[in-house]
Amino acid sequence: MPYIPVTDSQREAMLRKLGIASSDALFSEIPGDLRFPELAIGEGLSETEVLREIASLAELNADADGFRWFLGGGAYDHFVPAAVGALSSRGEFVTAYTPYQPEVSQGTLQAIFEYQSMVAELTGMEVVNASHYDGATALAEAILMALRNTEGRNRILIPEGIHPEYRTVLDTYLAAFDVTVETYRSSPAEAARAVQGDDLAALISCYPDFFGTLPELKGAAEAVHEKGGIFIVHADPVMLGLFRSPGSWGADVVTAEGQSLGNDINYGGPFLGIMATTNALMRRMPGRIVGETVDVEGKRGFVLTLVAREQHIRREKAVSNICSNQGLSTLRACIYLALMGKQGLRKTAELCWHRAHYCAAEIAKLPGFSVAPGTFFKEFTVTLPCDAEALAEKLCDKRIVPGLPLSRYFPDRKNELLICVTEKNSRADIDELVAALREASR
Amino acid sequence: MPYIPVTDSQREAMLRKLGIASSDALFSEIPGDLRFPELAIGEGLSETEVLREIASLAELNADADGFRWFLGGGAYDHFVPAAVGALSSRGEFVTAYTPYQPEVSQGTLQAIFEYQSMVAELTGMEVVNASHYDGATALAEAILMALRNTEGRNRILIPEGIHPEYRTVLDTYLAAFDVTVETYRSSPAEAARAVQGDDLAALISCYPDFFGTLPELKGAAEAVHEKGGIFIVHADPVMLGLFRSPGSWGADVVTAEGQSLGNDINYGGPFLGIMATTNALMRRMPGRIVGETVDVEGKRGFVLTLVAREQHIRREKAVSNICSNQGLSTLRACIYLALMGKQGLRKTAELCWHRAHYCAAEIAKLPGFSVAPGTFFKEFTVTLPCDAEALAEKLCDKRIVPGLPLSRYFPDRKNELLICVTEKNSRADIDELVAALREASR
Amino acid sequence: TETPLLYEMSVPGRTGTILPKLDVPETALPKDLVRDDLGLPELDELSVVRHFTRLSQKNFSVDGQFYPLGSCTMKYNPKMNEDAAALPGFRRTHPLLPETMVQGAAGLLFKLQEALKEIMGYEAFTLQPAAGAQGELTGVLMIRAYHQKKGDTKRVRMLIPDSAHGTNPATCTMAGFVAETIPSNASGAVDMDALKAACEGEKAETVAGLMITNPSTLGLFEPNIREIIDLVHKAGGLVYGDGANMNALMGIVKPGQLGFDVMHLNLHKTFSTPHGGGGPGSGAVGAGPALKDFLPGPVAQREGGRYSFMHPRESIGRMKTFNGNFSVLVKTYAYIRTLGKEGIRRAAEYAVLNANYLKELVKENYPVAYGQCRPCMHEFVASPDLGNGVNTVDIAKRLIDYGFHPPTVYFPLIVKEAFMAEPTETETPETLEAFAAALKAIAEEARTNPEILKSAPHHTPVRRLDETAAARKPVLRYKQQ
Amino acid sequence: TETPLLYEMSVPGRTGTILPKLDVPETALPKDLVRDDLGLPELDELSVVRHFTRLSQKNFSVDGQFYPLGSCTMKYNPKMNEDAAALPGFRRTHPLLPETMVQGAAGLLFKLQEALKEIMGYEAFTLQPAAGAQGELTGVLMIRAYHQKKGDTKRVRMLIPDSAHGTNPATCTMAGFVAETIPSNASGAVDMDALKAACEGEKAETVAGLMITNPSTLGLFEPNIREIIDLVHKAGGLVYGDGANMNALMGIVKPGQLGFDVMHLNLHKTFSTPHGGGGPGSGAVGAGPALKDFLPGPVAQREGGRYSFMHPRESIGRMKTFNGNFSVLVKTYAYIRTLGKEGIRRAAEYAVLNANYLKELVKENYPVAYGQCRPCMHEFVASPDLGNGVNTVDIAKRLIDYGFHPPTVYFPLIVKEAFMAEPTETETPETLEAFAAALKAIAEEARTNPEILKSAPHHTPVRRLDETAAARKPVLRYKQQ
Repeated sequence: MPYIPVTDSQREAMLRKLGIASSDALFSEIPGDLRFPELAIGEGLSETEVLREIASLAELNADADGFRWFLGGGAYDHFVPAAVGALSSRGEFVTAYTPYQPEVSQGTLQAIFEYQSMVAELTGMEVVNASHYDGATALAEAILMALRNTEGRNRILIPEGIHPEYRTVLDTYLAAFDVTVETYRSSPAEAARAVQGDDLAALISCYPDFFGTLPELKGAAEAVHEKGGIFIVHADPVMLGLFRSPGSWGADVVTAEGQSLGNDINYGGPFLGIMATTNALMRRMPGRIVGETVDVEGKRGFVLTLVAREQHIRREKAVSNICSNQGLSTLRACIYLALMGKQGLRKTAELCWHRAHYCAAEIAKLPGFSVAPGTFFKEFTVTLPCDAEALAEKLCDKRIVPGLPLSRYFPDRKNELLICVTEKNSRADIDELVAALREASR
Repeated sequence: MPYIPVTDSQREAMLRKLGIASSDALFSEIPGDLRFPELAIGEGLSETEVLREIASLAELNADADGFRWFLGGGAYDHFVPAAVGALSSRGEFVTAYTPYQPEVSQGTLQAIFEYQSMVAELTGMEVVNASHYDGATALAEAILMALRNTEGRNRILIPEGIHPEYRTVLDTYLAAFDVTVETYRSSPAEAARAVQGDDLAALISCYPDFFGTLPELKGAAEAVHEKGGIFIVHADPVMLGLFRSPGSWGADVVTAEGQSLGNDINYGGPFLGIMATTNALMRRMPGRIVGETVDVEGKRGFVLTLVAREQHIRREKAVSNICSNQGLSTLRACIYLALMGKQGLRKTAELCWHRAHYCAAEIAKLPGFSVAPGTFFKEFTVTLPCDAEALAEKLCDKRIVPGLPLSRYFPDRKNELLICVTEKNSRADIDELVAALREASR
Repeated sequence: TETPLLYEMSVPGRTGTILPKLDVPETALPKDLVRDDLGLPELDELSVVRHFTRLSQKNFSVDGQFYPLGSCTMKYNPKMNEDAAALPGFRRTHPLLPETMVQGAAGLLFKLQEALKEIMGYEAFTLQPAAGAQGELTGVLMIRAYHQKKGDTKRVRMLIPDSAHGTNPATCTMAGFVAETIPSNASGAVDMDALKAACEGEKAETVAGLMITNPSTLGLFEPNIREIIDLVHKAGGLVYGDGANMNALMGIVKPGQLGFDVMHLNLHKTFSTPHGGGGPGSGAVGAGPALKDFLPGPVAQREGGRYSFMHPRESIGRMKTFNGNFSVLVKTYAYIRTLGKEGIRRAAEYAVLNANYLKELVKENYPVAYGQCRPCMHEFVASPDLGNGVNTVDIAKRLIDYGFHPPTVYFPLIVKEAFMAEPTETETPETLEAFAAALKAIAEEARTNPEILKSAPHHTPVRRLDETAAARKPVLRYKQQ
Repeated sequence: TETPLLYEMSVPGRTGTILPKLDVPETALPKDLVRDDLGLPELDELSVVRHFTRLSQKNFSVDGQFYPLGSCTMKYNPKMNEDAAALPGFRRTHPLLPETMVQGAAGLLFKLQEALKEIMGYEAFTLQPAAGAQGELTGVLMIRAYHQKKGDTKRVRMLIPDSAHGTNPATCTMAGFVAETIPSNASGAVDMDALKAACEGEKAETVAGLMITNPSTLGLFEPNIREIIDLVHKAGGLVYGDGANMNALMGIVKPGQLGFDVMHLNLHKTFSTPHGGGGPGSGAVGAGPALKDFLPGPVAQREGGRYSFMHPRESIGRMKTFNGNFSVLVKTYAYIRTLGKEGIRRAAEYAVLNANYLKELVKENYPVAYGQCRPCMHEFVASPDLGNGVNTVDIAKRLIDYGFHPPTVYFPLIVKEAFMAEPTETETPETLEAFAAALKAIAEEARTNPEILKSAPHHTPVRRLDETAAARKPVLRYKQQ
């Protein structure tokens, strides 16, 4: 029997020790009419057969290695150094659990502490937790945190350009709360200033937004704080290798989708929800946190800390119900940031910037094509002279995934394509894309 | 600079410490006219670029996952449990070296000791070394061992059905020795009995031979020993899960190609040369050997032993110049045998046997096809009603690799195909092969 | 020995990656947006490899040690499943591709939904929730939406037995309900009188539902489960099942048939995907007739041989972006295909057998607090009192010296000095016996040398750590001096 | 703690694999051929995983420790190269497929041959030899074939400096030559008078050739190398270069241009493929005009954009089956592409810089025996005398307590208490300094507490092992009682 080491004779000996004739006796309390149902899920298969079946499914999917790839939209094909996979796949990391026993979990604990340290630098914040499920849930929890911190205030301002799936997640998370969620189109500062009354709980800014556009953050924090709200910035962590940190813009809470930091796209998950905040809000923050301490001999060590916020102590009064973290995704991000370092992440961001802008400039030269205005980092919206979905399909046949047709989320925006260029797209790739766009749009 | 951690300022400090202005000074003894040549090998590339280039090469190759696969001929597609790769790829195994310092190499040493133990059982022999480069070089070294052990005797009998590449390797290895290599077609016992004179050094038997055929081993050892020679059996190690061990047939030395035991085909290498022998010949055996001992506290531990045979002690009097082993391939075989165990290896061999015989029986029913007579295990020779190479080409286009056209080695055997069936070929695969053979031969 | 922090090894000018050269014309950077304060460490690749190799060796893990952490189901994580999830067609494919380009991924999700429906007895499943706690939130939000849809807004009371995981009340709060604790009786089961009092008469109309774990966190099957569910249903409430302990029951009974309206699974526990030091997991949720239309989307479906995604009619929305923790789901699917119908049942059977065997081996010194005469399910909760001031924490720390990961301790809260051991079906009797022998030796040490327990562990990279100081003056990141 | 042997954990009836069911009609087995004595152990998958995980943790390795094993070039093995070699198109392809189906593999071999030819200054390369020792045998068999072809059968003397690796004389014997030792002079170089005596006059016509390592095993560049080669050539012999130490010279000088007729490379050393606990490596061999036609086949070639294989005209045959240790060759190719022309040179440069720096740091207590005033190449050989009866073995064992793998000891034989350290270019100055500090502390311990050195190591899974007993009464396998 797969993965069961108890042999038949051992089983007999165990049953004798327990004084029962059959293991069925262990289940006597289960309603007899429902006990031991037949399961219509087929017989067990061998390793070869299972892997062959699953490999045949995997082959039906397009993967980034087989295409010139310009698809982003919240899940990005950044370079993942091979060492990330080699190290994060070590059994001691993969098959451990939450570090409840710190003496035998220093590997996991120190890695999280280092992750917290590096992400604090990256975001320009003081405190980082050990991660959320993904960027969207991190942002949702940041809003809940703001609501807790600004008791009685219930207005949330969200930019119009937020990722549509994020918006749905926020609505789901906020369903049980008495809040007013408003969308704004202006700059964050103007939106905050326009708030009437004293009910602003939080204003969110996306840095950049779903369409790739960067907001004007100058004055935003001041304006939000003036209205008594919390300023939440959701950022692209790779961009922060080059662009000013949300902390430097006065953010109270920073969230981010950390998939880009050393994690594969994985058809959408697991991802990595980054959350960082200020010392002032530290004890309001949900999620696991690792702290430094010393052992009985005075040796440095790491432990889960500030657990008084958490559900296993506070139960219904906990700041959140979250009780795990994306441990392996966090570890991958940690290894990634360690390998990249100061120079590498900057260079990565520079490559994204220059290549994306080269690509946009070349596309803008094509007859009938126009690039959306505004500052962008690696992703930008293009209006085509034709239907984006149809064009994308044509290009996919030529092994180019040209981007995301906006009609995926906005049925009326048929001629728009969201194009993402990363450090993995060479000039030759870009030139191929541009040529293919030209040809397909004729 | 890739993989060089010395920064420019550290380099300066180091040069200062050495009292030199430039590292060029370290190379002053090298003839100036030849120093620092320009290398026409191109600029260094990034990780992304290199992997992309190499992946594009890999994609030009056919691999066993994409085909119904019946190709063997000395390199076999047996099932490799995923745990073999997961464990053998651990950095502590991969990036260690020869266990010269046993106190910090017990992982490698114990694994080799366990390999020796299991291979001893598998082959039915007493002593196993820590491996040779591949089956062919193991066999070559076994012959050299026989020559050393039977000083003055110089006749080597080799079966006609030996793998053609093995034959070439033997000839290369024996080039410098005064030996007579003879080929025999009869049973090994008859061949030994037919030897005139007292110069027989060794008789080799292949169990099975290149064409898949099993020899009659009854009486062989006795006949060889009667003539004063050493009886060497080269065996298929997977077959030994089911078939009598060479030891039980009286072999003095057993060699085998261990690739089938948990190692990938790897386009032909690395493979694993297995060698086992009797206690009597132990100190004549080349190669690394691990032995059990105790430490100063009486605790069990493992060390490289019997080193007095080896080149770093004996220099020109060593039994061989071999000074490494196929460490990782050995480890993979060790993990494979541990996972398979007594039941698994037997079941694997049974699957090979039954499926191969089913396949042969079905092919024998095809008009114009005939299967070579004789007992076989997993590989058998088929005579086709058409050119084998042309037929194989047709089937490859249908994603079936039907086997090895014998013309690869024997230009005049144009209509013969060597077909290999393993536990990885399902009945459906076999039925597909048979149907395709029928159709293609029409 | 201490492993320095990455920052402590950093040397200006180093980098651990090799990036491409810039091959396009430069575009001017917006100067006012560019930072010059990126305080990341600077290391070479080998130093990073060595660092994390060494860190890894400081962990206990299932691959290295027996890890009987109660309620966590630390069973063996098959290596073949890792290979399956690492296939480029899964690892490198994108959730926003057109459905025609991801038929394999969508198909796998569909097949997995079908298998889980069958195993659990539900009409529909979502694979989206990323963890057990998120699965709980999903289930409870669905209950909320159900009552909302009926205009039944008075139903704000969520009943929760006192043995529940802390996530249950916390989730309840996040979903806008008020948690109301139902006590356990002397045998560790739900106190039926208390439950009746909470569900009947006037109180009935404010009952939103019940969150219950079965087997309970005491490792006991809830003997009155059908009655309990009936009571809640009669009050107009719905029952959420916390599936954390399904490793005792898969293939043994279908929770949907027992009457649970909605239930989450911890795929990383029951279906053997690795825990990853805390995640990622997956908290797939199944629902019966009352709630299936409320599941978050997207849900995979098959129409005429093609796979696509749909959003249920009354969907609560979505719990996260895209399609759940997909690579965890691939591992789950591989596991189910490998075990098959017989294997699924056997896994539960042997998990329960192993737990009962271990419970029997240690009962002299480590008696269970509740249900002494009943079989336990996949785990048991002992309440040891070894004397000489030895606490459960001391036993736990001393087990480390013997080479074992300690069980879960001090949970559930209703058991004094709780010691909750879950051996799982993937461990050998020899391992259980060695563990029991260590526990016996520890009981002996408690008599003869309690100090060795109080000061344990002795051979770990660090010894007992000052958790109070850590919380009082939090140091949560490295700071350059 | 001791890790039991697999056999000691075996329980009848267990298996660690899940195999397919038989799906074809059975064929009767030949009863007299079937065995019933297969004595393999019986274990479940988790037990096997745990066993090898634990064993691995008992190893020092480059990924875990500084490993300055002289002459072994234990440099960092880039992880990306492992990914390259693991691609299914390489790992799962077969050497007997038609060339049209393996153009990628053949192309890679061709490109690698070209790169190595360029780096080494040769006209042709074979990638077939599986290890350095096999590369040596290849080269010496080629020399043999060369003389044979010319009918020059009297040439049986192979000259070998006394500092050579033991493989050189052993190889010489395997190729049917008689090894003749050439002594070193006081500065560690080849004694030119002795060489002349061996090559000139009557003796000239029996000279088959010279096997020489440069830099020598003393870590010194052979200052008279051109003169040496000339002497041998003038005698009618050929010169074989042992390329074990090419990490000092790649990109610095091309051995082919120095006049070596044939040379092997240890790709697992110089080109950074991992050593795997002893292998597999690769001993690729390059040849100049005299010997290129004698290389073993097959050699990859390009004709009109297609890749194929050929056997050189005077080929000695083949050294092993198929095409060499292909997956090692993939890693080598990835390494060369990553470094490029500048990187190749820099690697050698920094390897030499690091070695000189370390030599300088430790010279007080660990002076080199030869060439004190000359720069060393990629390694140096010290001859420590710390007093109080402390031997090099004690220093080595004590280094383990400090967390370092010891250097190579007691080789070369011509240096008393030899201590041969090769730091490689992939280590940081901080690591070298920490290593030097440990050596300094050890020198101090030798004065104050020699016993701690004699009894080292102290914190390893096992302590000093009785190697004499192991060899006297060999226990080479587990035997069931």
